[in-house]
Amino acid sequence: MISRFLKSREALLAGAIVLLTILIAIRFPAFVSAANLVRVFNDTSILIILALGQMMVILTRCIDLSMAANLALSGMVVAMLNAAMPGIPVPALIALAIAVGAILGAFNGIFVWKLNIPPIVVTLGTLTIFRGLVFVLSGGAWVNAHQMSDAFKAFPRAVFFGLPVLSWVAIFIVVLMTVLIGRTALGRAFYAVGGNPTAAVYTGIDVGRTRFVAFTLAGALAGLSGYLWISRYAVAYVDIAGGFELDIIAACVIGGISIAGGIGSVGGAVLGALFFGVIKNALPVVNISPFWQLAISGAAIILAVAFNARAERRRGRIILRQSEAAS
Amino acid sequence: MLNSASPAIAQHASPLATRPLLTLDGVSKSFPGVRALSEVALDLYPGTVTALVGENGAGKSTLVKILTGIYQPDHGTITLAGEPVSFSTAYDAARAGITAIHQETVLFDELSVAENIYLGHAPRGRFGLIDWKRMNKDAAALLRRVGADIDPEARLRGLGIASKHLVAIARALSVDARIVIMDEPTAALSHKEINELYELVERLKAEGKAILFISHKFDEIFRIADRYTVFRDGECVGAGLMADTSHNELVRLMVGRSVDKIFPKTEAEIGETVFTVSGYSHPTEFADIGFELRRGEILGFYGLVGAGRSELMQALFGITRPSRGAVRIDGEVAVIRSPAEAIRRGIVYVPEERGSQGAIAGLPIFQNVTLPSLGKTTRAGFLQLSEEFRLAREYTSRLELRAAALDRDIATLSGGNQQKVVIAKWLATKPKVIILDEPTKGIDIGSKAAVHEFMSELASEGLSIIMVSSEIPEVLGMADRVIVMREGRIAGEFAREGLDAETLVRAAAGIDKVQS
Amino acid sequence: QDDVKIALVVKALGIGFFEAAHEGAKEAAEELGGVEIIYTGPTDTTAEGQIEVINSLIAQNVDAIAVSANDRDALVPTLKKAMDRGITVISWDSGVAPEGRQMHLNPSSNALIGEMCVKMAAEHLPEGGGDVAILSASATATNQNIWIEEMKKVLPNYPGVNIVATVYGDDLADKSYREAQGLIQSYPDLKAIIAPTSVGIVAAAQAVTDAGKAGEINVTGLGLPSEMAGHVESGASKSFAIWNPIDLGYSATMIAYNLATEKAMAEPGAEIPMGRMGSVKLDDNNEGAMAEPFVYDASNIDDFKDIF
Amino acid sequence: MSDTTARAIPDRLESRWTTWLKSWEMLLVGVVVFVFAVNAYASPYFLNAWNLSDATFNFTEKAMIAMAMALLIIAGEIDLSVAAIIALASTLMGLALQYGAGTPELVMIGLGVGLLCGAFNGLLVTGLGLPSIVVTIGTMSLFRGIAYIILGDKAFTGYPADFAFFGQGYVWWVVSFELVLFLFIALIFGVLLHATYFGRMVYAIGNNATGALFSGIRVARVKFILFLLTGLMSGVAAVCLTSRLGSTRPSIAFAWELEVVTMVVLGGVSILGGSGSIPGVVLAALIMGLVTFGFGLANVPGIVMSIFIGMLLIGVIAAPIVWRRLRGESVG
Ligand SMILES: Nc1ncnc2c1ncn2[C@@H]1O[C@H](COP(=O)(O)OP(=O)(O)OP(=O)(O)O)[C@@H](O)[C@H]1O
Ligand SMILES: Nc1ncnc2c1ncn2[C@@H]1O[C@H](COP(=O)(O)OP(=O)(O)OP(=O)(O)O)[C@@H](O)[C@H]1O
Ligand SMILES: [Mg+2]
Ligand SMILES: [Mg+2]
Repeated sequence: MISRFLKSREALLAGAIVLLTILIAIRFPAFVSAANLVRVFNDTSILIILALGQMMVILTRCIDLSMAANLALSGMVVAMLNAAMPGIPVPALIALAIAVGAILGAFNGIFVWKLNIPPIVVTLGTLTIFRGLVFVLSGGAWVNAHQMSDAFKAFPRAVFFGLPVLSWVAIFIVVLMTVLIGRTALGRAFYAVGGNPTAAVYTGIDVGRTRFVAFTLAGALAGLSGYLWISRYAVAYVDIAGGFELDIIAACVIGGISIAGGIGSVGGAVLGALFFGVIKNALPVVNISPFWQLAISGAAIILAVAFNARAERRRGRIILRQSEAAS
Repeated sequence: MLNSASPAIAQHASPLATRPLLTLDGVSKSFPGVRALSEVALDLYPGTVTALVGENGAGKSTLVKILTGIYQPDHGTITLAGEPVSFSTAYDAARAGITAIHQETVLFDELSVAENIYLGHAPRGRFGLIDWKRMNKDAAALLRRVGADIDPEARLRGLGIASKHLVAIARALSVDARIVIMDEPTAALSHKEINELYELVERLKAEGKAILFISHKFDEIFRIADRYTVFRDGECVGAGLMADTSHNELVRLMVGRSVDKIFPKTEAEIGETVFTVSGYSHPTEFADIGFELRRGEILGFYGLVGAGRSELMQALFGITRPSRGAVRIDGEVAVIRSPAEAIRRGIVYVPEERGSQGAIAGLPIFQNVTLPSLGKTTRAGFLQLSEEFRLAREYTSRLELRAAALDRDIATLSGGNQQKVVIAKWLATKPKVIILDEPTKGIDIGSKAAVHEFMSELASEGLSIIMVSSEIPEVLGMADRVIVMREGRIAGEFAREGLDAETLVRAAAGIDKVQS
Repeated sequence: QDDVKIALVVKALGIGFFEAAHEGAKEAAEELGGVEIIYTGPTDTTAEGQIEVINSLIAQNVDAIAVSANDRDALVPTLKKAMDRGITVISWDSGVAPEGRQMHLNPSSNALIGEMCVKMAAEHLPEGGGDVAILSASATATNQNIWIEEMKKVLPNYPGVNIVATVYGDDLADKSYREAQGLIQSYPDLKAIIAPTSVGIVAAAQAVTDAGKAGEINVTGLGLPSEMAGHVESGASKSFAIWNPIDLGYSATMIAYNLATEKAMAEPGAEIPMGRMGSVKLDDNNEGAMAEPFVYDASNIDDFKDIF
Repeated sequence: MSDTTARAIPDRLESRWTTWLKSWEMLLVGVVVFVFAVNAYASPYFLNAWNLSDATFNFTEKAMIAMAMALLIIAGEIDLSVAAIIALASTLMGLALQYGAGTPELVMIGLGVGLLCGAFNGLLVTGLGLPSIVVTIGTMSLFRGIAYIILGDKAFTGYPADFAFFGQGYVWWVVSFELVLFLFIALIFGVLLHATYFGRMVYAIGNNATGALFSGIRVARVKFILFLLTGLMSGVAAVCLTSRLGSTRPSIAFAWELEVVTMVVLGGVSILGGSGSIPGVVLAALIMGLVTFGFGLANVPGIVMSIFIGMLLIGVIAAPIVWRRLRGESVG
């Protein structure tokens, strides 16, 4: 068990993150203070949630480019609703954000399921459509901090046992996903559908519907992230999380989730996101110009994918093994 | 028709059970361009092994897929224990108590052995969550039952093909089924594992399960089956008790004509050595391969599935690199690093996997034919369509291709006709040596004869042919000389005269040390 | 007689500041009569986007274009083309290089803005001064860089102000927030953050509040009263400044109108009337300043927060 | 004819003319005519030579890249780093400018950087066998990241006057150099894809890469060349765009990759590889240019146009499928 973990991608990635943190800590001990680590985790929470959503989709051999746009649209819907009717309780708004996100995700899923359109085309289209709808909905206007109710803004910030609710939500989602992916038929179906779609049919799994469910769940997580994002930064506008879809995919790739489907783990996605989080937060601290960040994450993606591909490279079946051993 | 072997008569004659557990009636299934099954009938009795025999492409696997809910029949009825049933997914069939070991291993490389066995019906624990511990334990028990020494927590990816097959068998047994279907379960197994499988079948029989057993191996059928049903070209042409039939009668039912006509081997004049392979080795797939091939000769390669024949041929064709060894063409040493180079040297390869390696679905027929010869049909890199059509017409008409037009997508053709296009594609390069890997695998009987006839014709025109085949009759019928491979090595070489099936099987399975 | 068509091209649609400028433009149009305002801009702050927009304005044969540029140089060729086709081109807020416009209207003089920022920070520093950091917008924004330069020029007059870092939030809320967090983290003695950008100042104030440092670290700079009201109330920001964007839009429109109808000429030394805002005097670069920035604090914020 | 046998198979079922009439390209021609007509009706400014000429600048640079991208996608790969290559090429051109490079050197550098970046992508994909979509998401960050490291908050300006010709010059009357260059590139790629050995290999690889390899095609080499071409076209676009803007910032051409891919897919190229045509992509570029320009004349914000483009993308791909469904044909 333990030795199996030590040999896994997750262990390697975890090691890389620890090493990176230690290196930073040598020069800036404050970086590893409990408070700062909590801050880094909190800052990465939304990326973790989104990466877990994207992971489900990628596991089924699909891809969702529209997650960030979905986040913006669901976020804008609840922000505007909150601004217009501050009386609506926050839990209802959170539920609404999740529902809107799920509907948008289902919209992607239905095209993939019923019309068999390649996911990349569908979500490339919905990426611009969702983003455009945010503009149409808001008329391009911002929803500012003072227009949001205090309860709306307070939720992700409230601290329990030393951690903000935002972090708790991420932890909750991680636990939920661990159970879903590891212990339910649906979770295992994601692996089956992505790993070998033909064999999945032989097993009685409806490939299209499983993909649809993955898109819907990913959409729901994007919706949740939409609320968390705007309440955390206390502002909503058309461009929020612009370009974030690629960060999400990058976190998955760094976390060892194979773009070809069927390979990946919750731990990998979380670590992939954390890797991003540490880098993003460390750069200003170690006084490297923020302009380096993009290049560093690019290099990390390339290294990660090259590394994972090497680990995945089929060892070839060895016909000669038995006879070699015999002689 | 031979439908006189109707359920009524069979039932009457059965000493084993009185009422069939499962009855199929008038079941038909068509694919674009192929009628895979037409109006077939089949009965399965509890505690009885029914053998389903028929040539490649007779529709056996299609029937299995219908019974397991993967395909839906175009029409016809399925009656299970007196109730009419219909399955829309594999899950429905499993719930009704039908389980199958499919011909192709349909498993998941990235998942663990235990999960491959239990995917879709994993044991549940608290809150309805999957109970991994119990799953691993149950899987271990099942694997012991099929006589496999495999760690249930291992990833499937690392297993060999035989082990994978055992996992597939374990998966079939993991469902509490009344009907167990086995589609060529022994094709990838070794002698010892085959015997264990036979014992398992006996046990299942004793438990009162109805078993449908599909196999091309006659000795096997006569050993374990109680009844038989024969398919030919998608039709049911006979059924009855094994005790009432003979080897010859089954063959006659299967083939529908006398056997030697299918392999129209004409004696070609065998000339000088064209192609020599010596000490050819690969780190993991094959070792110390050496043979010669002469002009006008058909050299057969026989072996069990997974013996490494395809790997060897692909290395000769430049797809993979050997670690050691040399190839001579017309006495000259040739280093072949890529298929392009092999083609230039006059060696071509008709691959086993027609769908993924041979035909390029999406391209029209004529473009498939001209693809490796484009150097000849282009001028300064520019395409000459009329020249391409001319070339395609020339070679496809030699093979008597049937198609609506040459600009149709090759995917619209039937399997046999696709194979003809693939062969035409290679002939158009005017090769010296042509390697045919399972040239008649999965193609219909008419095309099969055409391919065989054509092979003879090519040989008599002076072409040298290597024919990889797992079908003993084909090897015996067509080859001038046969090399048998086992576990990546040559296990024997035999001349045509006096060669029989038994010798080949023994050499392939390594039962006796056979001297060549 | 057709309406005079004046296009107000902004950095990006949806930004509160520019929406307010639009209001001012409409006010000017009403006052003038016979003026049609086209309010437009790209969706995100890119030069390419603005060029597309300007191309379609040229095609529509507008009479004047007043642009707040995303890129000082990249717009020049397109704007030159516009001028070649007889369209009056001015820049306002964020300028265009001289060859790409007839004149540029600064909201205020850069020197005044720079000094105001430092002064606001200095006023609320504890005895003996303290560390101050700058959170700028996109690193490429012309006006931001000029103001930062101006701030550095007046530093000798404010010995207590110790500038420790300049970071860039790219006018993105999340990036600015993270940069501000980084500042709070890396400089434990930080006493003030100057953010001369309306996006940055809000994000910084939010970051300070979330870090529990409201009242300890003073966030100041340039911001909109509507967006900053909450933070002034919470004490995260003691004071901040801005010119009135309504006035800015109004003035730009007035100038564009006067130039397009040839009621005035844009040349060094010229004085161009801007209705109720008086007139602007052009310097050697054909640039002029509208007015002094205006300081908002707890005493007056409530009067303005619902206006812009 | 001598080789006609009794059961001869005809070469073609329908004349090439009929095939063309039923093709995707005809559908796109229809859309072009429709959009053109609507624009002409809706705006008095539309039918004006200068305005139409200006409108072409909205798409020519992206369309140049789309030509190469079409081949790459037909071959079953994708390059999402094209916009980042523009940024890097433009930045290095600007850097060279600081060291006194003249127009010829600048052009050489722009094209050279494009080629190098393409080679880097190609090497990672064909040499290490990595999935191109992930590799190019990585290089997209890397290339643009390097541009940011070099430029930071600065900008390179002051390109020589004769350099402006590539992005701002006119060849004849309203016909811009960029438009002519684009048409020339389209012609080259059209011939390359549809009339040469190389093009045939591209289709074969896209339909079945293993099958192509088994047919003696050097798959890795062809794919590498396609990445090179895509890089080169990005370099060409970088020269044109830099010349048109007269300045370089690291955010140049931001998010263009998605527009380029949209153009290619709208042009009827299957994202799964194996089919598509250059005329289709040219028409798609025209449609996107006309739609943007038409909306622009009505002062509709760009983001609303993008909703329309997004719907167009999904709509044109879904329409034939829905149509076949409605007619009761099965879908593969
Ligand atoms: N999915 C499919 N699409 C098109 N044709 C098919 C499909 N599946 C099977 N066929 C065709 O149906 C016919 C029957 O195939 P089937 O696999 O049932 O044969 P089989 O009897 O199992 O042969 P073998 O002994 O080789 O396994 C063949 O001609 C085959 O090509
Ligand atoms: N361990 C394995 N895992 C997956 N596939 C395997 C494995 N072993 C063999 N195969 C597949 O089984 C088939 C037969 O293997 P191979 O071609 O090497 O042997 P062969 O002697 O040529 O057998 P055949 O008679 O099928 O041609 C191949 O398609 C190969 O991919
Ligand atoms: Mg079969
Ligand atoms: Mg084989």
